[in-house]
Amino acid sequence: MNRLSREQMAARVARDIPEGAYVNLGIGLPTQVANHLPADKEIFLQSENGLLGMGPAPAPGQEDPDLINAGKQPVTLLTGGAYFHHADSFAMMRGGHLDICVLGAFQVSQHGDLANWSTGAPDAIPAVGGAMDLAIGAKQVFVLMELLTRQGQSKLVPECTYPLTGLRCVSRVYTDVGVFAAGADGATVIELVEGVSLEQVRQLTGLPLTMA
Amino acid sequence: MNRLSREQMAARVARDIPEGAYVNLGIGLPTQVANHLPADKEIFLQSENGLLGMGPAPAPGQEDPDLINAGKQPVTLLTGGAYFHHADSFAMMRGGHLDICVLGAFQVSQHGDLANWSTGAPDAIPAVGGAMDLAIGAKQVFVLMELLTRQGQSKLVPECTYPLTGLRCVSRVYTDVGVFAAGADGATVIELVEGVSLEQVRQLTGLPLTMA
Amino acid sequence: MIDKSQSSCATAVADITDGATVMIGGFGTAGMPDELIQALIDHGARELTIINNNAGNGDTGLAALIANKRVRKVVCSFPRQSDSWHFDAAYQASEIELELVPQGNLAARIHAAGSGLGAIFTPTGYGTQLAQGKETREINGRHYVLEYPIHADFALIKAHRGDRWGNLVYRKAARNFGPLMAMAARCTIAQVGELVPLGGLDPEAVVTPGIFVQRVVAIGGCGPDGAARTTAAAAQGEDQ
Amino acid sequence: MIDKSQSSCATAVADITDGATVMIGGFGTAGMPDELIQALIDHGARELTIINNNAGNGDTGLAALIANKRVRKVVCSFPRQSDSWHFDAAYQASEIELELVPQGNLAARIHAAGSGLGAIFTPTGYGTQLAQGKETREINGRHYVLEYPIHADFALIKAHRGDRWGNLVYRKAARNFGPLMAMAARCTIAQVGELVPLGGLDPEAVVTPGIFVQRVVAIGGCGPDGAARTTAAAAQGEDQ
Repeated sequence: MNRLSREQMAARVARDIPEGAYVNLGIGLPTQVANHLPADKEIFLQSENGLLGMGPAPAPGQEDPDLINAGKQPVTLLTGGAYFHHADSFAMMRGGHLDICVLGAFQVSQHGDLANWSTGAPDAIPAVGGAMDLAIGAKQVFVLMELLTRQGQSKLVPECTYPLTGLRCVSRVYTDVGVFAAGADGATVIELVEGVSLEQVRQLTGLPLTMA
Repeated sequence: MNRLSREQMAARVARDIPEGAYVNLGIGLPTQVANHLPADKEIFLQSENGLLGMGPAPAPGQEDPDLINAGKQPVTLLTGGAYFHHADSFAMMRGGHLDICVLGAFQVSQHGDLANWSTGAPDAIPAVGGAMDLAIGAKQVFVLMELLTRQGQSKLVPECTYPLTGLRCVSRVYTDVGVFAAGADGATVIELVEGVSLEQVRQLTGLPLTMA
Repeated sequence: MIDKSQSSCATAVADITDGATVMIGGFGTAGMPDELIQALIDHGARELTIINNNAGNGDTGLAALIANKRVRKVVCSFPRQSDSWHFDAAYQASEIELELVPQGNLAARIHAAGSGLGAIFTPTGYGTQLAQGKETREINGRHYVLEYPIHADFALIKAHRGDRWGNLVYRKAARNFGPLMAMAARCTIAQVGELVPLGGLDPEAVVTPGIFVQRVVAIGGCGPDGAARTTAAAAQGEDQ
Repeated sequence: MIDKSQSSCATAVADITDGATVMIGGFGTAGMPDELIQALIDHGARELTIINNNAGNGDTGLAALIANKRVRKVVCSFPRQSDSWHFDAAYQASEIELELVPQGNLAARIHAAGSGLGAIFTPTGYGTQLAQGKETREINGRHYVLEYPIHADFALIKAHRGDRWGNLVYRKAARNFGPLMAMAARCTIAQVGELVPLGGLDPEAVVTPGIFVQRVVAIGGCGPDGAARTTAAAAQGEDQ
């Protein structure tokens, strides 16, 4: 079956981010979405640790330990950006001021429940960071993930079995085989990668998917 | 009976404000306390509208409409002062960061209840401003008022009859005849103006006052 | 390119509808966005709910809005002033509704709205008339009143300088409620004394980041010519 | 004259007792007050409850405090990192307690403490394990969890510049939790890269006004000589 590379997945999400959007990109693959945003459009990246107007990684040797992103990687600030403290930063999220956040996930339910902070393994050290705030705060929550685990199980599920990050919060799921919408009436298919059939994703997910 | 002038009353309160104190002075007579603070001590005046390190009135012609105090009178900012927004300003009060506020009052109960925002007159337009925040927020609330109304009634009372500003919040009452402490066990006399007797203030107030 | 600057105050307020809830910045006249308010008067929206610390001073700004009978209700902490005659008259004539809120609760409720909180237990007002009928709770030996966020459809605020992304800095005590209201309104319109090029504001000193501001109008543009005033630098290439 | 500057980090942290609750600024290593933490390690206080976004990185700062077994409990949002080995070991050995708080709740609860709120209804965490057993409420169709303020005995924070009244400005993303923690602790101790004379900070750009800061120490003073570093101007008369 035809599948998008991780690079292509990131580029696909980037296509759906309009000019002027205030966007938070989660740690990991979502961070790579920034590399695919069109250079001729102004899109505002927010970082939970107090940046708005976050720019790309600095040139080698130009790293500043005080200028990092949520993943603690060195970044830059665009001309016109601003710094602020954590209460203001999370007010942006929780107060509904962000247009879009892009998050990774362990599981997304057909109704938009998100599980992305814990696998529930008994001896694991839990860590949540800003995931729960982003999940419930942004106007639209996009999940970016491979549809299947390495073991071949669908991560788009009827109900999440992993500990939840937020309830009914995900609007779209961007995967390597297609883009899905989640919602009260269940998941639908927005688009499929060329060569992937509706029947295939129904079988992979076990969900009664229809085209949106 | 010997009585302090309003000027002397303001000066008396000023004597009890130690160096380094963060202080908010209410509108009216309390504002005049600033004129009596010792010039050789650093005392930090806070104004509810977003000033810390408020200085004296500007020289004539130097007024700035953007630099006013809570009473909307022109003021200055000391070197080392700062501006901030209303949430931060009231966090200073409500979060217990102010050492002292000095407020006027219609009535103070022997237990420290304060009534200073409304006489309850049915046709009056109510206005409260920051009085309730100051009353419950500052570590010490000093009231500065004449002991008696123009009609000769004590404003230090067994129980307030006017609408309350705050419960059990006043620690000291500075008046034209003496200084009183209020508290759970009732009011006591801290000092009396020379020539005023304990018996006299007992009669004026109708309270079983004792020396503190 | 994202340019939030507006050609005039009239354009900036054009979609404020009758019955809208409008926050207006300012403490007395400091920080009051007079030109935006005048544009709102000219625009004609009625039955407004206004949130401001006061209820107008003198004959301009919010006072003029009230005098023109555009205000159904005022939410404020301190309406009664020596020069609040327009509000006083409307109130005494029962033409205007008043919700009196202690100033710190006003600030905290606006901040709560901007920050996404559902409600806050605040210490102010407990045991007073202004908390009557409200839920209370004792927490760690102190008494609190449950207060709800105050949201608005629009915020009209005044800042000192702004850029086309909506970043703002204020001037002295004119800052007051501006940064809070910007967070709490669906659409925040800022009048600025000067529109500066992108990068003209120190990123360490920006008080209101652009995410909280939808429209910026330079007050020069509210004068007779109707054109927005910008610095010469802004008119030139700012991204050089 | 009020001078909050301290001669050394050791002096600044000398009264932190065993069992104290200590907020430590920083997001990862940005804004982490390493020199103050080292002074706290040297000082010897034990059984500390630490509030920080993380649980230490590498072998210095908070990680060193944990490695030295001074920490009874960590309240944080994101302990698990590639270089959090000292926390990981202590946690796996059940030598340290963890209270995991979503980052926005952490910020809001610290802010609530500094602002005098009794509790807040926050949207984050509703329906998740991290809200288990907590009071919830539906307000205007949204679900919220009741969360309580987080206070501390001390806050150790890092700022860029400060003055003798305790006014602070920060540097870039090293600001993060510093301004909030300064509000929420009984005693806030700020290490600054530079102690500037009064007036050396723009009053429009002060991020933490001095009322929230009890002690300031220039980090030059935490070096081998033990003397606080100040600018030449600060050493001269600043009130001229």
